[in-house]
Amino acid sequence: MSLLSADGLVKEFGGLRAIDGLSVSIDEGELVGVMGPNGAGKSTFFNCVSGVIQPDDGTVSLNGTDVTGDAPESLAHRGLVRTFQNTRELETMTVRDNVRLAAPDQPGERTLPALLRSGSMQEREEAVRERADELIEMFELDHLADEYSSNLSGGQRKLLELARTLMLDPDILLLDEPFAGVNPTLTGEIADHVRDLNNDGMTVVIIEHELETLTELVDRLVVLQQGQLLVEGEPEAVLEDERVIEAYLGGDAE
Amino acid sequence: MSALDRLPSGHGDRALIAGVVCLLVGALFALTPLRVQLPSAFYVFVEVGILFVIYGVLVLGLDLQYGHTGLVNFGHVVFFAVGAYATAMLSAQDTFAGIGLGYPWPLGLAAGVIAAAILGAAVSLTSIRLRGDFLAIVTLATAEIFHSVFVNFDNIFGGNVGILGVPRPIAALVTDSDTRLVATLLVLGGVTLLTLAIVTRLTEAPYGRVLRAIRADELVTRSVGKSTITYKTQAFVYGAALAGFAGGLFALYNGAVAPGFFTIQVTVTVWIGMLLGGAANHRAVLAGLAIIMGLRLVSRFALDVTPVSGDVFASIRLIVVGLILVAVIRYRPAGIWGDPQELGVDQ
Amino acid sequence: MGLLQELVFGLVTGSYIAIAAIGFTLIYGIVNMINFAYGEYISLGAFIGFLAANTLPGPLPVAVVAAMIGGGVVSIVLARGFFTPINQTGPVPMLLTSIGLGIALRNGIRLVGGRSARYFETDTSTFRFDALPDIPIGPVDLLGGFFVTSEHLIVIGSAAAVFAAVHLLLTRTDVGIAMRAMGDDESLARVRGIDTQLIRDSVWILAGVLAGLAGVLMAVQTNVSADTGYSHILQILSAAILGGAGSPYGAILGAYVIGLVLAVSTAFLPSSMTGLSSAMAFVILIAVLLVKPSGIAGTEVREA
Amino acid sequence: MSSDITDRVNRRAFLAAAGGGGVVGLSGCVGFGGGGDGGDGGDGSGGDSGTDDGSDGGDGGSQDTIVFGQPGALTGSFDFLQPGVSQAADAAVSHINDAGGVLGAELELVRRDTGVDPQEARTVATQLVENDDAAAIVGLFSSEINPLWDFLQDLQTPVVTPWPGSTFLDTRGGDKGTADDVSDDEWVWRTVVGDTVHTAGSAVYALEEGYDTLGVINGNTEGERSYVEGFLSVYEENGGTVAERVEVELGSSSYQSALSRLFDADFDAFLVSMPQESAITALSDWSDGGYGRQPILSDTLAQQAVIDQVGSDLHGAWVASPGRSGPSYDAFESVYTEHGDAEINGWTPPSWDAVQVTALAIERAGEASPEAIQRNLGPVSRGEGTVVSTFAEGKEALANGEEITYEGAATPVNFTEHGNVFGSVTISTAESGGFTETTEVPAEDVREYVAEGDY
Repeated sequence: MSLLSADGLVKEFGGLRAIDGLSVSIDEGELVGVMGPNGAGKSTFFNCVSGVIQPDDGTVSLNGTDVTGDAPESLAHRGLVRTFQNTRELETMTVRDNVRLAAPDQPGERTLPALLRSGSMQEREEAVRERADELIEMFELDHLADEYSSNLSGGQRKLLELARTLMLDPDILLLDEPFAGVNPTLTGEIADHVRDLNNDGMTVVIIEHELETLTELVDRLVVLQQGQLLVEGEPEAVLEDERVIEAYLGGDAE
Repeated sequence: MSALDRLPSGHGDRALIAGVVCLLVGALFALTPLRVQLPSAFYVFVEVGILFVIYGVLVLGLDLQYGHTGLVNFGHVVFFAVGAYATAMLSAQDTFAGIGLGYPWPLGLAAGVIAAAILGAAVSLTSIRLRGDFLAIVTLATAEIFHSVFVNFDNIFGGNVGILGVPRPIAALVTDSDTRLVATLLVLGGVTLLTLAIVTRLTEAPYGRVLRAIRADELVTRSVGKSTITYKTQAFVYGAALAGFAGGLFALYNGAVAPGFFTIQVTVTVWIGMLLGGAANHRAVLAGLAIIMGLRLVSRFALDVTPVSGDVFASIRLIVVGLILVAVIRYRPAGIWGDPQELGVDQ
Repeated sequence: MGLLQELVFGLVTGSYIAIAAIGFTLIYGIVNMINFAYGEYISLGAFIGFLAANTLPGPLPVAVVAAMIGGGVVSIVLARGFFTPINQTGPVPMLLTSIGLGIALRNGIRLVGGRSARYFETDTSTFRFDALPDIPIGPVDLLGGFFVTSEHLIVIGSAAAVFAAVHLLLTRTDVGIAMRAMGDDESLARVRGIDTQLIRDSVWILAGVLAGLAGVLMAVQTNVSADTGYSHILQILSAAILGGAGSPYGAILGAYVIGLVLAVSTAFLPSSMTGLSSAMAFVILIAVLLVKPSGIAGTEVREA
Repeated sequence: MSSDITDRVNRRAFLAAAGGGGVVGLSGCVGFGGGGDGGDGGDGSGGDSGTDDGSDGGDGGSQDTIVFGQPGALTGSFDFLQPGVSQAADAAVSHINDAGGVLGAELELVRRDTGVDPQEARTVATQLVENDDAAAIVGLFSSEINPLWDFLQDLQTPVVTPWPGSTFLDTRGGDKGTADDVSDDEWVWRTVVGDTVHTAGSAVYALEEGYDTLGVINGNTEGERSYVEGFLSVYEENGGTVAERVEVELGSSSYQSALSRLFDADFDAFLVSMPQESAITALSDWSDGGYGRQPILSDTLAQQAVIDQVGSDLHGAWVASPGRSGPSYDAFESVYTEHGDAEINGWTPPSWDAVQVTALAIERAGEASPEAIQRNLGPVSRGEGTVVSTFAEGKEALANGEEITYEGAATPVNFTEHGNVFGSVTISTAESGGFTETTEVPAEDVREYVAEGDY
């Protein structure tokens, strides 16, 4: 059974169909790459399955449950977490708070325990703190932990965003261009993290332009064009597909 | 290190202790024959000080809404007014106009808080999804509607006369005017400090982290699993309830409410105070409010040394107040004690 | 009570509001701010017009032109001094700045202009149409006789002229087309090589000119004082948002809705509630924002 | 490693500063009980409770200046009325100083702006009494007095004001007829005729002229409502009927809808109670609409500007004002006109009276303490003594050991037990040149319509 599946998704913006009857299915434990020229509908696809926008038609199901149109927060509770194409740090908060925020089940996020400083809140906060520091260390951001995230470089932001999503311990992670604007060393690092996570059993879907890194990384590639599925399959096979070459050359020539 | 050490604490607890001390000392003056002598030149400062601590509760609620959560409430006075009217109408003994039910004042105060919270819930349920500046307009319009309603339905709200004959619990206990003023300041100041302690606890806890995350980026906050609408609604209702509480205290201090006490001037004053001190920092917003209210008071004394006539001076005072607001936003957008990075503004 | 007569009154009130609301909404659309000081622009326009009427020779239209020019100058100077430098800070700081500026300007006008109201010297003729038949339905008369005054006609005529001029400006001139493009999508407009600062300045001037005109018209009907414009700002704002903030056509529509609501609610509300007519305008505003947050014709204002 | 993320240096610094300031502030103003009289004896002003009044009053005789505080509408919705009131008060002060001052001390008037905002008024009243050492307050509007009633009683300083018409004050204020006993006193006195009185005069006149049915249009603020209600209570009691009443918001650009509603009803005359600016708009609309019928205007509208702006349609409209010319109007007017050219309105002569009668109370008391003034306001106004029309005359009479009774510029200033005054009511009719007095209803006649003890 597939973990995440989109069936016949349609989304129009001002008469223009950003995605048009798109069906994609992701199995548990897979590491899938999504590619396609600009305007192919990759981010719209992510936005639809992560609840950021409502599809006009079609269904999204997660673990066999219909979650079409569910809010991002409820999808996060169901184990689906995403990052954003242009990193969206909580710039007015520190690196540490960015990560801590994402922890689920915090009693201290409810009014009464917060006011009473209940024991359960303090225990959980302690655990959250430890886990957050662990992740921050894992991504080598520990020297920046008390900095405002607005002071981070582009690559560091990508790392922070990754750390933040991991705080939720998701079943399925949607990464929107995690390598864009990141230097080669850091790209390798991020890719290693992603591979490790996948090896540990996390399902990962990546949108990426950086073809080389992507094809090395993923088990399967999904290529979109004009809001529709063009080709999907093993990375090598897909890259040699004539339709893909044409689409990409066309896309690049734009 | 124990878990307790690692939790941010301190400020809130200090405020808590200070608040309790103020209340106890205030109660001492109110309940025992102990008396205070106050130089009469200080009266006006204590008077304005009492108003300051009442507005302090207002600005703390507003800061919870705007400073922490980013909700632009430009009709804050309406919650203050509704709290005051509810308290007054329930507890007034012998009002000249409108309704006075004569129930005990604690009941009235509770009703004031609840009424303001209900109005806050109604506004937020309908409008919390609106973009910042439109929420400002809806709240402003709500305040105008209620102002008209208070003025117009004089059989219920007493029209422009308002509700008179509201009990004054402290004044009822202390007959000596010096002691009464000081006791009032201490008791109400203690209440404000307790409010400060409460909001500090709330915002230093993970709860506050979620609120600040909403202000920073609501979508991200949702995508990490926080139900932002719930938090925004709560923050709005809490702010409204605090304003209602302040309104109730005001009614019980002044002994009367009237539309003239609840004009847009109140909203403007607490907004300027909050921005001047630095939003999202509880003690800073109180300090900012103290500065603006202090400036307005001190400027009254400046009349004696300025070479202009009283009416010219009155206009100049208001021009200066307006320009202070403009200058703060332009040159110190994070306020005096606010952190520009925390507020996401260029200094 | 003739409904037709109320329609005439609503049309007149709507016309005052509409002229100002167009300027207000253009600022909103292009500069992306709610300008609370706009009422003071109107008051300044009224004062300039009043000064011109008493110093310049010639009839009232000369004063109107002076007020429009003066309004434009005032608007661009204030924009350059107060709003352009903080253009990038977002709508809320700009709204707050305009509130501060409004307080300062209003009291500045009071300081310089004095406290008492002044009046334009005008003559008014009244035209009556009494021959129309009544069509009573219950207490309401759907037709009935009515009258208009020369002042009414001038106001409605000015409004119509303004609508035509603004329409031509926005559809036939480069500046106007650029304004519309910028209102739709500022970054796109910049990519296409539109000088956005120039367009913003043009909008400030246009809004000031409209405020000048609205100021004189309001002052002729009421009086010239520091509160001439301020007392109408909430109605103007309601009209602009009702119609869909940023849309001049929506603002016109919104203004007439407000005008009619004011007239009809005064005429038909129970007599204990007639003092609530402007609150009715706000109730309608809130209702519209809740049912259709984009206004009658405009863009989405909900965030999530 | 510090985990206290919210603690940054600037906050600490602030806390220290604020905390320190608070402690200094407290220790500066709080001293414990009994023995600390010395610190406070110097200013000699009121506000202290009556328990230690002896030490307060003693300073009166030796003062160089005596201060009256005047809260005023220097900004806000009634600021256009302030110039006349200010000028009258200033004229009275200079008249008093020309006569050698009060108790030999120079009288000084401190005027501060309230913007007709009760909150500001509270601050201003405190400041005037406690900081400017005002012995009495000669200002405050209805909309300030009513919600501050308890506060003003606590203040224990006489408020002698020319402004409020509110019926609220009909049974509140004054010395309750017991001049020497201040325990039952309510510290507010007004030198202007209450709405109850002159509206009664106006209503009676309307009925006498045969206007049995009435339409009413009024603003929804306190003054306007109070006026209309005063008028209607007498009008309806004496056989008049109200066909339609429309309340309107002030400051609108047009009142046509309200007028068309009003004039749909059938009545003989219509009563307009609105502030001047809105009334001009409304009456111009009335004139444009050609509605006709007899206009009756509220007293605030007896202004040249109203006729000028509305035009000839208004000719024949009449206004019942509190008699502008009390027994010593001429004495007032001659001094007043030397001090400027502010237009005289209905509150101008009462402002003169407020300063005069308060100064006379001090002169009779021999001291300038608030309580002494409160005790003497009754005796100098309602007694059987020598009739005086100015402070100068009164001072002379008092020096001769006589009792006096002040006859004012606006009214005879015979304070009732509730601190109110009666006056004649003048009916003025609008003509091309202005409002001309046509009839005068004497105070005694008006008094018939107001029950004893209810005013």
